[in-house]
Amino acid sequence: MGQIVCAWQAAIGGARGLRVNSGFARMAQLFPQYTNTLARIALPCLALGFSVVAWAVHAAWFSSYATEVNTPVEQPVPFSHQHHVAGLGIDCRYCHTSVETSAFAGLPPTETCMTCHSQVWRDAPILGPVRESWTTGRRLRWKRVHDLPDYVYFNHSIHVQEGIACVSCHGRVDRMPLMAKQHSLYMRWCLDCHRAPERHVQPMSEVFVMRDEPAQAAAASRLASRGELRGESPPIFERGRQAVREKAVRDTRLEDCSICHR
Amino acid sequence: MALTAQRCEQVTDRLSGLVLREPLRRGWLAGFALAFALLMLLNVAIPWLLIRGVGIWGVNIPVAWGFAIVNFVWWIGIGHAGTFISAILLLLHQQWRTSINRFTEAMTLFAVACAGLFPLLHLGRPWVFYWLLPYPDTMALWPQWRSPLVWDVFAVTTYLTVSLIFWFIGLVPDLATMRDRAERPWMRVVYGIGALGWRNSARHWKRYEMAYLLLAGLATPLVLSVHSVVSFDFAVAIVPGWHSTIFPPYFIAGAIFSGFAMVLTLVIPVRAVYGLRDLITERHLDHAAKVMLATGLLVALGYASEQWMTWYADEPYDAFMSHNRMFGPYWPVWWTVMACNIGAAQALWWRRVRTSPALLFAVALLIQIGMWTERYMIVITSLHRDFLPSSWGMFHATVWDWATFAGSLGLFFTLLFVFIRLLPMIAIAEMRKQTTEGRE
Amino acid sequence: MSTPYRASVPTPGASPQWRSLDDLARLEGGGDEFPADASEWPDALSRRRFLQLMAGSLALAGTGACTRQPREEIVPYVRQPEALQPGQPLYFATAMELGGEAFGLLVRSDSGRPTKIEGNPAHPATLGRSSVHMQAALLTLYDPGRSQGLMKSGSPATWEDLLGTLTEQRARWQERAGAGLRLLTRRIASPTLREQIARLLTKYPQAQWHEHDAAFPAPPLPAGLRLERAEVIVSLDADFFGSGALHPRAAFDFAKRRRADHGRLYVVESTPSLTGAMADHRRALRPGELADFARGLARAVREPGAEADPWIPAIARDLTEHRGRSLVVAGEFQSPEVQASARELNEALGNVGQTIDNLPPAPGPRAAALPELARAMHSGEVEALLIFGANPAYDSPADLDFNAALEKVPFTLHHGIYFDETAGRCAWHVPESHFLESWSDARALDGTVSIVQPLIEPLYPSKSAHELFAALLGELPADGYEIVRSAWQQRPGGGGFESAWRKTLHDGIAPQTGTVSAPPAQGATTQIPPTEPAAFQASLELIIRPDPHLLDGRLAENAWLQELPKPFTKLTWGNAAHLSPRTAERLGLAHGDVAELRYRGRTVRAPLWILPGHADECVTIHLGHGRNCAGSVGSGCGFNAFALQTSEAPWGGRGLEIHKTRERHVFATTQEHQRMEGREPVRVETLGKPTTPPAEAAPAREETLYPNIDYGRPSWGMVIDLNTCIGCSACTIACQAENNIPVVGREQVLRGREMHWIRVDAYFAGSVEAPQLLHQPVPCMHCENAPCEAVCPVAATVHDHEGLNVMVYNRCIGTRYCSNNCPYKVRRFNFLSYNDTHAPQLALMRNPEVSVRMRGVMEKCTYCIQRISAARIEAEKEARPIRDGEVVPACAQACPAEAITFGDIHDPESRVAALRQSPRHYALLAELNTRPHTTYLARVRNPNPEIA
Amino acid sequence: MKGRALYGLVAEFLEPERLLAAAHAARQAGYKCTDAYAPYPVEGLADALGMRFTGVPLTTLLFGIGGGTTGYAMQLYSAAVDYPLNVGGRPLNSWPAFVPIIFELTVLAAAFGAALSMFAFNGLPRPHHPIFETPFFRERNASRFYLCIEARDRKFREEKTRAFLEEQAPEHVWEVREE
Repeated sequence: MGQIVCAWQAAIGGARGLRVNSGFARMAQLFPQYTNTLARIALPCLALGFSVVAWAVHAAWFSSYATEVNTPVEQPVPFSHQHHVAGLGIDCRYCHTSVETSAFAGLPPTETCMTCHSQVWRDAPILGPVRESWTTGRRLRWKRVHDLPDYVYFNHSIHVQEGIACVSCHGRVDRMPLMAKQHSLYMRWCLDCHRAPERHVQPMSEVFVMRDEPAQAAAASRLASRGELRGESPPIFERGRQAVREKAVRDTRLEDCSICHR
Repeated sequence: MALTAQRCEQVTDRLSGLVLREPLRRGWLAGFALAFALLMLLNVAIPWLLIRGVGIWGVNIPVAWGFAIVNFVWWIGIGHAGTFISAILLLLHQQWRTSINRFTEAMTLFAVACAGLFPLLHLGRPWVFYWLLPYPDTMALWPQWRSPLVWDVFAVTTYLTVSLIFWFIGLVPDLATMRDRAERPWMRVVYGIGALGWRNSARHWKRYEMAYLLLAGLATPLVLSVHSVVSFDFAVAIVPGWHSTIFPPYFIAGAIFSGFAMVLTLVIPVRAVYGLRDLITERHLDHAAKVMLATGLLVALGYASEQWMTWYADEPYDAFMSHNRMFGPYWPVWWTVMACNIGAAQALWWRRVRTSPALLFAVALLIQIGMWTERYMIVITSLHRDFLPSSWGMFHATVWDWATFAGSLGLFFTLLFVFIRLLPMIAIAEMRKQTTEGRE
Repeated sequence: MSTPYRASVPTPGASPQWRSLDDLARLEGGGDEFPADASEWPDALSRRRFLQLMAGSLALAGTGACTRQPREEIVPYVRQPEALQPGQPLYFATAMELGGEAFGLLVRSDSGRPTKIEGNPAHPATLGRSSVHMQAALLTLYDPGRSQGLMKSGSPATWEDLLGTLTEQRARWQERAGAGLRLLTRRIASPTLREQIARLLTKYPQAQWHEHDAAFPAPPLPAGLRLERAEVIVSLDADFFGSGALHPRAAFDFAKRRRADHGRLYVVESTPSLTGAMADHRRALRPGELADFARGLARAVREPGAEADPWIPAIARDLTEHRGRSLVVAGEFQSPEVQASARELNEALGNVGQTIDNLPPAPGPRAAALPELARAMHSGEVEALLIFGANPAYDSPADLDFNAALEKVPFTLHHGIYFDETAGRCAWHVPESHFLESWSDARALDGTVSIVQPLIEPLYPSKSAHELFAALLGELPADGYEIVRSAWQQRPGGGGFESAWRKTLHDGIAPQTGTVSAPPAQGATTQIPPTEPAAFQASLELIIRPDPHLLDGRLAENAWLQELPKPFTKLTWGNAAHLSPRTAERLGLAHGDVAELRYRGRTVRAPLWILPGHADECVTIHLGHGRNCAGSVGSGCGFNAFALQTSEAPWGGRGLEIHKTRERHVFATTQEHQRMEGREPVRVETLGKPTTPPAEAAPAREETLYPNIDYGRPSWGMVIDLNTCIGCSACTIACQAENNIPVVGREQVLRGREMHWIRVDAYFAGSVEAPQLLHQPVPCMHCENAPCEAVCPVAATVHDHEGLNVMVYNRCIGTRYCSNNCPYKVRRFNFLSYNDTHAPQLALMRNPEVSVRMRGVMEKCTYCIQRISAARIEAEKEARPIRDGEVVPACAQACPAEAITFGDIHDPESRVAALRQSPRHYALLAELNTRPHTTYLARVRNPNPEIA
Repeated sequence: MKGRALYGLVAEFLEPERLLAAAHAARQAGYKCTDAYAPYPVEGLADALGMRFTGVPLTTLLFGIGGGTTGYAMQLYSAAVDYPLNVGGRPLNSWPAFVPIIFELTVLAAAFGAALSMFAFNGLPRPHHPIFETPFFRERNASRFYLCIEARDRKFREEKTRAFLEEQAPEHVWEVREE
């Protein structure tokens, strides 16, 4: 071993430019025993390391940090869907008026808030901004929670018309004190549904109802997430498929680029 | 002392000496400085390109591909000689390859590296180049496998990787020799790591030769495939002057043609400077020149058959295209190509030319210019006048086009100069074998 | 001059077609194929550069995807306007005025921002069609170069300051009864404004009103014409498609007749014009000869006899055979004599009231002309000059020396949308509100009146002409809305005013107005034209015309129009002196030479453009260029033709000399080569003759190695009728407005990087002396076997199930392979960041339904897929198929001649399907078997057997 | 040097023929755990030592086949199954267009197979090895020829083996000890 130590010292010395005596220079073993083990495990380690890094990047991409799933967003007014939807049982369309007719679901004007809050919680401090907006006429500035890239053209009205329930994308809003994304909104996620609408499409009566995605859809997405049942369609989808037929969804087109991108 | 050991000792000592004992020559320094300056030019051109966009080049509609693709094809072509020499000539038992294969393999690697640069740079959005690779992305999308550009990605990376493996395996025994002969311990450690503990064991040698032979067998179709795939970029398209079935063979011939030209332009000065005239002899130059002549004639055949097909098919667009190449606004390009690639190459019929380094050097240079211009002809003069006269246009190269090209030359030569300093440019072990067995 | 095309490449089997020479001119200009001038050097690190640098370094980090975009905000209303629904556009009827005529518009508003202009179907002047000028008006609204504040002698001032000064001025005018008070306007179409002027003139009797409109010496031609009724039309240099402003109505009516029984059009003109290109027989004559021709024609119709010119008796016979169904039109730039001959002919042929109406003049006072004003100013009689909209400092004849005269006027006020040459020389400048920002009204030439209603609050502290006038008169109300409204209240109108007002606003036209035909104007004074001085007899003739797009320069700041290729030459960002090949050869001039034009003692330097089909021995130059005070866009491109204009002969005359200089000019043109090279992209057939079989017929559908993919319904397709397309480029601008297409500037056009998704190709066929002028709009062909798709490495361009060739910008990595492989070269690439993302105004202008493309991605015509999606969604909501005609792309919607038809080619009932059955139907480059969904109908000629 | 386990006896030759002969002899004498060292691959030396097959070609073949199949599977799945897109009317499974990538992946995998198996079967990388303890081995292994009979050989007897080696007329016979 001692020999090795001075081999390295010499190596450093050599690096400093000292010339070392040739007797030493011709020392028998250049590398100590353990370097064999090192060398042997080096290659597998390299391969392993690479795959670990790749996996990590991939995981990060789909992590809730990147997708911001379940991370509530600070709002000027801490509006609670839980209270208004679950508590008071207000229908989605009361505030999101254009959801059935326009691409944009619509955010309520201050007026809408004031219809009630001119009567109830008249001087609750948290409603200060609302009252201020009402009196000054200055608009409220809400933070976007579901923000698609600008090159994606999502249209609420058609999805509602075809029987995609609010919960399918926005989750159980009625359990959210502060609004938070429920899905990554990645293209891959959109395609999951566009490739098999019958897993999510429901009769109109269900669309605005705040209950967990119907059993078949949940089951389906579970199966789908495990990459099973592409194409084939067990009976649990019958209801959905019927709805699809009624709605005449042209599912051949749902995978077209032009459906979302222009 | 017995002959074999003595010869081996001489060869080994001399060749390893080229790296271990060679002083820093002024010629080397000058060359390196020049190459490095050009490399710095590339260092300016690339950031500016990324900041402003490909618009800083002369490309436009209709000529949407410009220098980037010309240079890409040119470099890839040059990258062919190395593998050709080390793989195909190995299978053909051409002893003379031994003196130059290591050097030309290195050349191949660097040329392919330069080539690989351009397709990336010429993208409109280079920062998303990885969309060309298949991986599970958030968009659930894949590359479009029917596009020759995807084939390029695979072909070039494969070619680079395989050449690298081939080159490295060739190096291992020599690295061992360097390890054992280097004076400075730290150098011995460094070479030692590269040598992977090679100890000249007979059993190792056997597997080694087997693997080397297999790699040669693999590299041979590969080298032929790479330029075929590159030629598909054009042959698969419908542009008159691109859409041609003879492109693959004609591109491969051209590649080896220009590759050997580059080999000679490099080897002739090197053998002079490092006094290797006895190892890289007139005989080697002669052989290389003969290969050049042969491939040159193949290229000429390519041109000829292109013309003949145009005439025979009587396809109006092609007819116009070939006429336009000769007499259109870009006529100088076509005539330069003919003069250099067909004209200059004919000088190689004379042994005098083939064996005189100076003349050969000149011819090789001309051929390289000719082959670059040929790619210019194929890419630009085909695009600038295609189907609808209303969309015809012209291409004007900009300063940045030239800067990037010069920069790539800088990259190439910088790598080459470094290689000459750090690694044995002639395969020592193979020379040992040849000097001892070669004489029987 | 002819040497270059003699030396040019002869094509195997080329029909006697030949080429324009700009590519050779470029070669000569650029020398070899690597000219230094094409180099691209870094310029100073401007803010924009810096941002790009940031973007670049991001790119370097390769973190295009890793960076999280900043959190967006949603800002709802406090009180939401009813009718307005976020995400759904609204449409409002309004009108714009040009050359004293009203053009009714329908404007789309996206969340309070006007984003697209269309014609109003109810309006007689537009009939729902539109023109380049109507489309481009949108950019003017958002143009960052607009005048943004009130100025007093070059420094900012307030409206109150002005009011103060005006009260003083009023006092002075009062005591002198308005003596020395002069008013200068362009042609005015607003009744309310005319009333205000009338009030001013009654209040100050001595005051005088002058009218100066360099682009519209007379009202736009077509208003009185009934082209759809005319079977034989003779145009004496009358460009009723393109004179002054392109007139949608003319093209519309003409196309109607063409579709019906084609009819026959003779055009005799000096400079190739859009109208000339549509002619069945076109004759290029210099203005002098043209007058003789007109005289001869009139004579031949009066008493048929021997004529030197074989054309004359033939045309005369054709005319007399179609009494009451024929029409002779003289150009508004022609001498009174030619006008007279035309009038005489129409009366003789009994066309008046049949194919041509005499329109009643607008009510109210008459205005005097500019020369009188200039004289008065020079003689110091003028104390106060109020200029409304006009820009005489630039667009007045040189001999008036208006600028010097302006010095002599103590009080000058300029009201205009730009701070232009005149504004800079006036004491006061008041920014004018754009018509989309202000209330007004406008009268079409047939009397139809529309209300001009704003769609957006003024972007800058600007005033409408009405408001400024109210201030001048010290009247109330001072607010534009009140002014217009009260003016309308005073007019006689049946029923309750409120309902009528609302209805007018909604429909865009006032009920019971318009189509009032006046009695034939009798005894029109045929005055003898000024005889040319003997000195000029032998010399060249100069022809001065307004620019087809920039008019008299009032639109020079509109980048869309600057970059819109001019007819035939496809020239952008500048003008040229046009002359015929033969004349150029005689004078030893080459295309691209810069020459000195000397005309009656004045001189300009102009680059020469050798234009086939131009009359010999005369030179045409266009006004509207060479402005030096037109902002970053308009300043300093082209030369100023007003320098040669004289008030006695404003539209040119004899006495021109050309002196070649050593200098050469490289034109920024979008089409360098105009010979068809025997490839027949445009097919021409002769009426009645059996259709000529195409050179290479398209392979049969089963001739393919690929599976025949059966596109269901709808499968979108487009048919373009080359027989009615007049080549006006309205489609190009409409597309640019609808699809957020950027302008790239002269330097980039020179590099061949223009971005227009639909271009209008121009070809010259036939002999050099009398070429046939052909147009061809070329959008994406949406090929079924698209060559572009197969070569894209990332599937950024693929087919969808509706037969569209879709381009996914956000997937594109910019290899540009698709463009190389596109035989039609309709793909456009963002070589640099062309979209100005920094001017907030332009952000307002953009169509929210279309992605704004970033640097490094390919783009192309999408068939206005945003409109298709909208229609699809509506249809699916109602669970019905999309109706034929429900989807109308911007180009088709704008096309004044309805030459573009769009629809489902697999729907046997649809109009496109029907057109695809026509014997004239053909596909461009069909022999490549790309199976395009955009196809064409061949051009048809109806020659007079007696001629040719 | 004493007190360390004996690794083997090493005979040093100047000529390949001698080594070859010695190797044959050793084999005749029934020595199994032998190895030879030569500055370059000497024809038939490994066979003389009784080396049967290398295993490299087979691995290469398997890797190659593997690469090719993955190549085709990947393209077929992504283009025809996972996201079928109509690309210019081409068939979803445009196998002719898939050939280039299949080929490239075959070659790539095979090349890795050849290289990796060569190193793996050779037990490389192995920077430390007793043979380096042979005196002057480093100076001479690039020019001289060695035959090593390892101590772990069942027939290895130090004196007898040394005697046997001496019979082969080497330059030297070294005894090499493990570290």
